[in-house]
Amino acid sequence: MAFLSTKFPSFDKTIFISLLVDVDQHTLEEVKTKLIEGNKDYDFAFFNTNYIISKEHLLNGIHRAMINYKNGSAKSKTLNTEIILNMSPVSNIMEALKRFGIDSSKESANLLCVKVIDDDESLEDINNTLITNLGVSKDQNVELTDDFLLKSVDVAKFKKLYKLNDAKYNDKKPLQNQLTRLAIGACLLRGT
Amino acid sequence: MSLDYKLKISIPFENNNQAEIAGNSLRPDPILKADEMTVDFSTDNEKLICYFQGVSDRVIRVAVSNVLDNIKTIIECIEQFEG
Amino acid sequence: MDVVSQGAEAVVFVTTSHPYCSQPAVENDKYIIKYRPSKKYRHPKIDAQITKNRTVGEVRFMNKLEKLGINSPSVISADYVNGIIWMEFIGDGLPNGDISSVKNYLWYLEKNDDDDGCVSDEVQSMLVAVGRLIGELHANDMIHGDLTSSNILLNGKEPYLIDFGLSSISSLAEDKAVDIYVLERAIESTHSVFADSYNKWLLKGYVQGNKKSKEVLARLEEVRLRGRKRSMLG
Amino acid sequence: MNSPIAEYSSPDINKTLTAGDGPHSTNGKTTQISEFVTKAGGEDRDKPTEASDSQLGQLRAKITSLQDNINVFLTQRMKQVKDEGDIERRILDDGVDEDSD
Amino acid sequence: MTVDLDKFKKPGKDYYLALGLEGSANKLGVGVIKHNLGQLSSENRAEVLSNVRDTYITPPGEGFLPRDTARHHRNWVVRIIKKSLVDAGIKGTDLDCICFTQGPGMGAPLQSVVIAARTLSQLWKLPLIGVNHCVGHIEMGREITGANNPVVLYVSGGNTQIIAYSRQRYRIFGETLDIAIGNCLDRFARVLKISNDPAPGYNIEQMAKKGKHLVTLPYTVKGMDLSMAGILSYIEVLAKDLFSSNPKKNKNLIDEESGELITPEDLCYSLQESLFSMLVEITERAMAHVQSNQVLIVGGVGSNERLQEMMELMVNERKNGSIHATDERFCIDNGIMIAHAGLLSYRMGQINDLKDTVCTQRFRTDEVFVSWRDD
Repeated sequence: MAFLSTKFPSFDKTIFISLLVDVDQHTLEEVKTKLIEGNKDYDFAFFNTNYIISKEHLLNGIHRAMINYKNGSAKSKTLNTEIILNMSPVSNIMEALKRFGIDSSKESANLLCVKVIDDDESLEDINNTLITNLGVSKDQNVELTDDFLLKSVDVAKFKKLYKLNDAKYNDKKPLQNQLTRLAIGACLLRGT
Repeated sequence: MSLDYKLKISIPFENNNQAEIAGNSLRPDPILKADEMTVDFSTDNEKLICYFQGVSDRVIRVAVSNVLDNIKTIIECIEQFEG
Repeated sequence: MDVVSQGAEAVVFVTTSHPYCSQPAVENDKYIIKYRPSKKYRHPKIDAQITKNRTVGEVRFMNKLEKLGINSPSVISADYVNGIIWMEFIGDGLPNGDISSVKNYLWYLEKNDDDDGCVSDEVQSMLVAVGRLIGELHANDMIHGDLTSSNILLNGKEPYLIDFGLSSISSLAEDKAVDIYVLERAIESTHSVFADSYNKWLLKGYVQGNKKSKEVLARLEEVRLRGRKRSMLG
Repeated sequence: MNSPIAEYSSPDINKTLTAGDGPHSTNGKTTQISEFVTKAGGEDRDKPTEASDSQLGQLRAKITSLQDNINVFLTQRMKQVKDEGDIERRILDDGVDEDSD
Repeated sequence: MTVDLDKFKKPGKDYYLALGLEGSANKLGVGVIKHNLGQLSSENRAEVLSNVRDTYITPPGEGFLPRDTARHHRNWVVRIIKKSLVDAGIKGTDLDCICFTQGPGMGAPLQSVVIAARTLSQLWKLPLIGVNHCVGHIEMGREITGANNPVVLYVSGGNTQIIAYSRQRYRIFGETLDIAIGNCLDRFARVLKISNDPAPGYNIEQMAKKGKHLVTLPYTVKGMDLSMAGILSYIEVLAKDLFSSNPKKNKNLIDEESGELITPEDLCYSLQESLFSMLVEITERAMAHVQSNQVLIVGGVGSNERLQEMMELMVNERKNGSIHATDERFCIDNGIMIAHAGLLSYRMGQINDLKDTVCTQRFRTDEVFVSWRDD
């Protein structure tokens, strides 16, 4: 059983993040369908892990989405979609969903599930229900780490998406850190 | 260029002191287009003599009219505030 | 959360609490929050527009600097509507507790050192490095817009640029010259005794940092002249 | 009482200019406000004070007359130079109208 | 302040009297000021004995030309001096010195006034003191308001500067990069054919009070400097489009929120709001930069109530902030400020020989050595 939870100092909500690895294509398709139907059990922001470089990168997207919701400047209908949009460097929602949302193009893919919840909800219950609903094994639920994320990202594609090919990199600093900083910058500037 | 155009104006004040005051008030200001003209102020008893020499009537005209304007201010000052 | 500085435009806080991440990819474990409060004197429409434009502009500029590897703090987050930027903490304290801005450093020397100390080799190499940094900025067509000795921080001996609320992008020599002119004047008014040396060193560094400095320096002459001419009318 | 007087000399003529016979006033013809001001509906409220009967007052009025005469004379001379120049140029250029001004 | 201001006092006389003559732009001003011996302080204020002014006013849509302005000054200067002496109840020979504006300003008007100063100096055998016009504004503002060491916003027809004192100079921290604020307002007034009586800026201010809708205009602040030429050309185009005499060319501009038509009053309002926001912003920047909490507004535009109000709102949000402004007697160019600043110079022994009384159009505020302060 593995999930992350965190709180942002300026918000009363809890952020729930759970990683499911090697989820099969069929299940992924089903999650998509339920999402479109608006099934309450699937009220998560679902991500693939191809373009998330670090936890900080992901957390920034969530944080920004919450700020936008608070300010009334959100561009999408739900907070979950807003979170996905805020991971993207471009303003097109369909494009953001394609890059960051559920990837059912292959036989299996990682599925990162994010939910912003009220304080009194039980995180364990949420995680259990999620695993049960998706019908995945508990072994597929692993802890989200920066090492895991770095390995699942194709750096060349990542740089292309965030337009970071012309950036100057410092050999003395970890690449993941540098990409995190640059990607966050690009996300913050989306649509400005 | 030679300063072939000349105008000498003689202004009769009441006395030499007034003429001196006028000359002193006029003298500090530099002449515009100094390479094209000269102006000299001197006194002859009660008279103030203003001597303009320039390369053309044009340069003299502007300077003369301005000096005469100033002399009128000086006279008005002396008349109202002397003694 | 402590107030570091209360500038004209923004209040700057330092905090140990990151807005969203417990292990961020920055070196310092302190963070800066820059807040542009709404100004009551401005019409609300002008106020909202300026707050948003300046905040967005600053984030965009900092991101560009990060990409170019030019010394400046890294952005952590931003709230444009409320005029808030979270960023990396830069700099260390001077012996008197003040922040290590170039201004404070030079003032500290003026108070605690003799005249030689104010124009030492160390000061010279620091200001040459500052000039070089500005040169690099301009070489990339980036205009700071508000260069003063308080808007350059020293992290050890490395100068870092901060405060990009008035920044812009321009390739015009005029804009670069005005940028330098603003700094020159700030140095003259803030560090008047040694201003001539300081400005000379800054320009020395500038030439090193910007390979195309010739046109800018020629323009700078014109801008200075214009500055003197502007006092024509009462 | 003496009057102000001006002696003019140039390569072509010499001339003595005086204030004339009067009456003299401080409100000179050649020292009026710019034409555009009155054309735009402005009135001239900045006329000089009138001359008193004192010697200095009369001197000020006479200088104004002399100033008018000098200004008119020199302006006339300038115009003449220009006209002569224009004729000369027309002859030399043989009808080619070049805008040299 | 530890400067001795009485090194040159006259035996048996416990006060000083100075005449000031100002004519650097379209105002001709003459005033008499009195200082008692000793430091000026809240208990020992300078005393204004007279302050007379006459303004050269042009028809709507027209600016003032140096030639006509000089003519105005020349033809009025003796009458105004006379009135000033009568108001003060003194004779010329009671004075200690004669002070005149040496610059900056328009050449011909300056010269038409200094001629009178030189003549009086000889008639009454008094020293002449050439005064920097901007320093005159600053010193008079300090004296009238009691602001000790303020950041000075100097806003007039020809000048827009942020000034602060440091080491015996009034140093310019920020200024306009192109046109002056007063010039900007005057030129806008000409487009709308707003009356120049008593002043175009005053009439814009009255119209702005009736404005309701804000039109977004460019906003250009560079550090502590600002630029106004862009705003002017932008709003000139708007105004010409809106109120063209050719009905075919008339383009209506509509306020987005209310759907109402934009009026000339709205444009005056928008122009003031934008320009003054910039002025207040750079003033606040300078205050933060020199760590001061006092603001003094001087110069003709300084009498604008909206500018003063905005400045006050800014200052109130700063710790121990205080704002100081003078009314139009002292804000608008006047002779008394020249008398006051000149008398300070005189008391420090700074006087001009006749040959050094040439006026100069260019005369930077920071060229003046402020001998009477050493704080």
